[in-house]
Amino acid sequence: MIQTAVVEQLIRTGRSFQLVFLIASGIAVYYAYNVAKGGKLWDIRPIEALDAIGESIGRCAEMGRPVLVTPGISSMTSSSGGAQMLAGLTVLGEVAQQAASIGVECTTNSSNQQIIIASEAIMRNALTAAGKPELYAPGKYVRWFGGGQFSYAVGCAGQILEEKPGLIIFMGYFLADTIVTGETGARVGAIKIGGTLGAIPFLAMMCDYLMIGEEMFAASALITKDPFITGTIASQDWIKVAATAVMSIGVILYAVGIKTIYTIMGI
Amino acid sequence: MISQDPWVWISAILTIFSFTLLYGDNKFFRFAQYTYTAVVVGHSVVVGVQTLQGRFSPLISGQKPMLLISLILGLMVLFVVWRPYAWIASIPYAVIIGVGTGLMMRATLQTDVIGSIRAVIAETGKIFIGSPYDQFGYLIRVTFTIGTMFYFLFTVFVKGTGSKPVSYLRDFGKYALLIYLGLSLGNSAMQYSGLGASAINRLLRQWLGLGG
Amino acid sequence: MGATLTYVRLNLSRVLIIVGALAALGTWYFSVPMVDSVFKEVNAWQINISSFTLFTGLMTISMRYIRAIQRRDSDIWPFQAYALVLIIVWVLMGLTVGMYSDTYQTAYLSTKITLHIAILGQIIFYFTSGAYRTFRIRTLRTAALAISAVLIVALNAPWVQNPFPAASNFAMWLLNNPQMAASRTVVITGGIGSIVLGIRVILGLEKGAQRITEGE
Amino acid sequence: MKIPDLKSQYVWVTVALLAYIIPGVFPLGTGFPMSDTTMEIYDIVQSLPEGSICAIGGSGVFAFDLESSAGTIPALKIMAENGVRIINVPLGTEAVQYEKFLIDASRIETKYGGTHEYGTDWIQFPYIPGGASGLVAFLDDIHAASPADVYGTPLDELPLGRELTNWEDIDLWICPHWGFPTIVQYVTGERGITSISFAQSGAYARYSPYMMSYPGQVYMTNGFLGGAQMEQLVGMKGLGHAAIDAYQVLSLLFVVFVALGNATMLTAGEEE
Repeated sequence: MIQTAVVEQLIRTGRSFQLVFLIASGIAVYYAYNVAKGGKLWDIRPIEALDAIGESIGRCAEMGRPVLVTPGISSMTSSSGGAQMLAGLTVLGEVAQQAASIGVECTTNSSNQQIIIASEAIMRNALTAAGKPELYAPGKYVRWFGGGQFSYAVGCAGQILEEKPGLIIFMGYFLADTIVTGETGARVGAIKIGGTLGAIPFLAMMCDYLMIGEEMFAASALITKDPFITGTIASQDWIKVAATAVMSIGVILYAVGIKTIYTIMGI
Repeated sequence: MISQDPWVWISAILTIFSFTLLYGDNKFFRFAQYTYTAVVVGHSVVVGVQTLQGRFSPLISGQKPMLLISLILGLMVLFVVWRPYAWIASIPYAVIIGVGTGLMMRATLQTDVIGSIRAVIAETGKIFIGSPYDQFGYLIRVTFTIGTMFYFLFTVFVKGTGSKPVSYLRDFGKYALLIYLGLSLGNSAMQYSGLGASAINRLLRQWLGLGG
Repeated sequence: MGATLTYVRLNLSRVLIIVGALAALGTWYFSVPMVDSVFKEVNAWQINISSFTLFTGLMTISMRYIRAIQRRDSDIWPFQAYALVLIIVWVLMGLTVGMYSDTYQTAYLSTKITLHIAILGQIIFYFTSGAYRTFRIRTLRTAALAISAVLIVALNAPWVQNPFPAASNFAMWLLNNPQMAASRTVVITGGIGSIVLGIRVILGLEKGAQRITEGE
Repeated sequence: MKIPDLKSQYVWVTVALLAYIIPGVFPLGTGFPMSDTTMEIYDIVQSLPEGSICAIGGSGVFAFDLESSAGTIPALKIMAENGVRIINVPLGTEAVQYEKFLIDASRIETKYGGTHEYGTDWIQFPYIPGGASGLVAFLDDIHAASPADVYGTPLDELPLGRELTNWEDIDLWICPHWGFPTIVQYVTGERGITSISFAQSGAYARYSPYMMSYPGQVYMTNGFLGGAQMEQLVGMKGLGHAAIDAYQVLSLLFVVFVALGNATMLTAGEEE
């Protein structure tokens, strides 16, 4: 009894199940990473849009046109957009490095000023990793148009018209701004590849290749081509299978009047 | 009657310049584009200066000496534009990434994951009440949500046992997602159509004095 | 950079990420005053650092414009010169007359807000031409996408709703059920993806975060 | 016969002319159904006695909030006719400009030949920072939360300002912005003041559960349609009507262009 009271005092009400879920997820990721390190390779279903990135960078090299990677309009500390921005920035780094290694210029932009610093660091790092650190200069590859959704949209459209990229990757957090930027991309004949959570309908209309929802997070791991990091995608799947199972059992039990699972999840 | 107000004229000219993007790249659009950027940047600086004043005044008045750490960390990010010492900016940025990640994880887990799963379970109860129209709706909601989960499996049931039936579920999920995309997209047409009306009506009414 | 300095820097960055993330999580799950005060402090750091990032944005934009003006090798440098002057004039005006003065508000309304409304007004044009280009039924996939979009556009329209009042309810049913169900799965799986990405960041496995904090 | 692929510009010119410019100059007068909620809102606004005070406030982004202006402007006209006094309480930075715009656009001020005199019949407060906590502070003690109006004039120097003490002086709250839930929670939920939102269609879909939680106290209209309904009730044709006209044509053009795109593909043979 005393122990329960202490735990109740220690853990905030209504968040115990969430904590257990988080710890279990952490263990799953760490375990999958170690299994991958031990040599296990998983069969991963192909993500068409991810495969298209490599091919399209090659096409840009042939045409002599740059690549534009845009992570969109969120900040790093937003609870709804932060993760998508990070996934977009990971893709930016890999694309910039791959592009630089075959002589293609990669530029980027963002709406939130926080992201400028991250993008500058990523460009600096990617060019160094590609063996071309001398190409980097602050403000050369990263565009900022002030901190507003549509000043970003107009600025990004202007950037597309200016640079005429052969490939545009929309990877991060977006809203209706992608309609303006996507259409401008179509006008300069760019291949458009997109991945996001909330604004997928708009990207579906504007992009040639699409990563729907969570595919973007899988892509941010897969694009690194690091088998150990890729291993963490397996853990992502285990968590989803568990969530689906809990949801399905919860639904069946709830249908016959047993609300146990529903209640436990709210503890 | 056409407006006499110079600000209405500036507003109308900028609107038209902005709309020339529809025609293609041109100098008028460039003018509007750079005006937009400059005003937003200028406004951000005005707001930013006020914010900094408000935030660091307790340091200057000696009320909160701990703010010195924030000030130093803040000044460190400015090094990002100085190539040889740009790495200095990455230290304060680690704080942003760390706190941002923690905040994102706790909110996402509570609302997006656990909250949504609980909502699906609770809706099961409604399958058996209300009109057949509503009941069918709730049934669709629950089955579509669970079915679509299978689309997002990348490593399990890809090959071997269970892969065949799961591939059907994955296909089901794919089409459910496409229907969702189409419906959301189509529904937003109404709002954007109205916003088109508000932009063009400002020109017609305020500037040219036409229409109702 | 010396090896020792690099070592210290990398580990300092890693520690800051871990402390920041665990403090944000810790204060949410546990009721421990010490964790709360650690979070309060690092969160204040984060907010204050963020307010400085604005000035890095201003510096990079100025550097780019000044570089372009010096080179004058493209036809957009006059616009960049104009923008630079406008930024300075705007900041001086804002700091002199104050953000809520009538002058500032009229200027803001006639420029920023006007341009915002204008670009929002253009979305529907891009939307229609995008639909014209994209919704060509080549496969079952494009059929699902195109038919559902056209259906809801029509169901919401007065020319359908006036003769068939039930159309409005059917549109709501489609949005509340099939649409809502799949969008909720995107939220759930996207949420799980975000959490795993967060765990990768804490464990030092997310390449993007590594490039930002550990690069040269 | 091959149908040629249209350049986007042709699509846009057609949309601009048929959906916006022509109906903008010569309104089509598209019919639409009236909703019970809008009727109820109209009755509430109409029944406010002379001298009562209505707060207009919340937070949002100007360009998007224009959708809410369609319903708010007719409401302001009704209140002006009935001698209801108005205080604008902006909880977002752009809300200041937007609320001033609403007063201008409704032409209720004496400088436009209307009935309302600044300071006596209406007041514009400055931005009240702090989100929900800022709103609560304002409701509890108006003079403490905002001792002066947006122009820096002390409230005590304004006739209407002198009358304001706290939330008990407010008879109705209208939210013409995106952020309605904060208003519902603190204005209606905690203090029992009736609240109305001329909600944007996106916000209507998201926040409609709030309407069900407070029957008889919280009211919302749906997007431009709600605006058009309010306009019809006061006998004006504003942005709401223009938006309905535009959607009437645009939805038809949308269907036509998608069909045309498919016809182009089919007649082009083995294209792509």
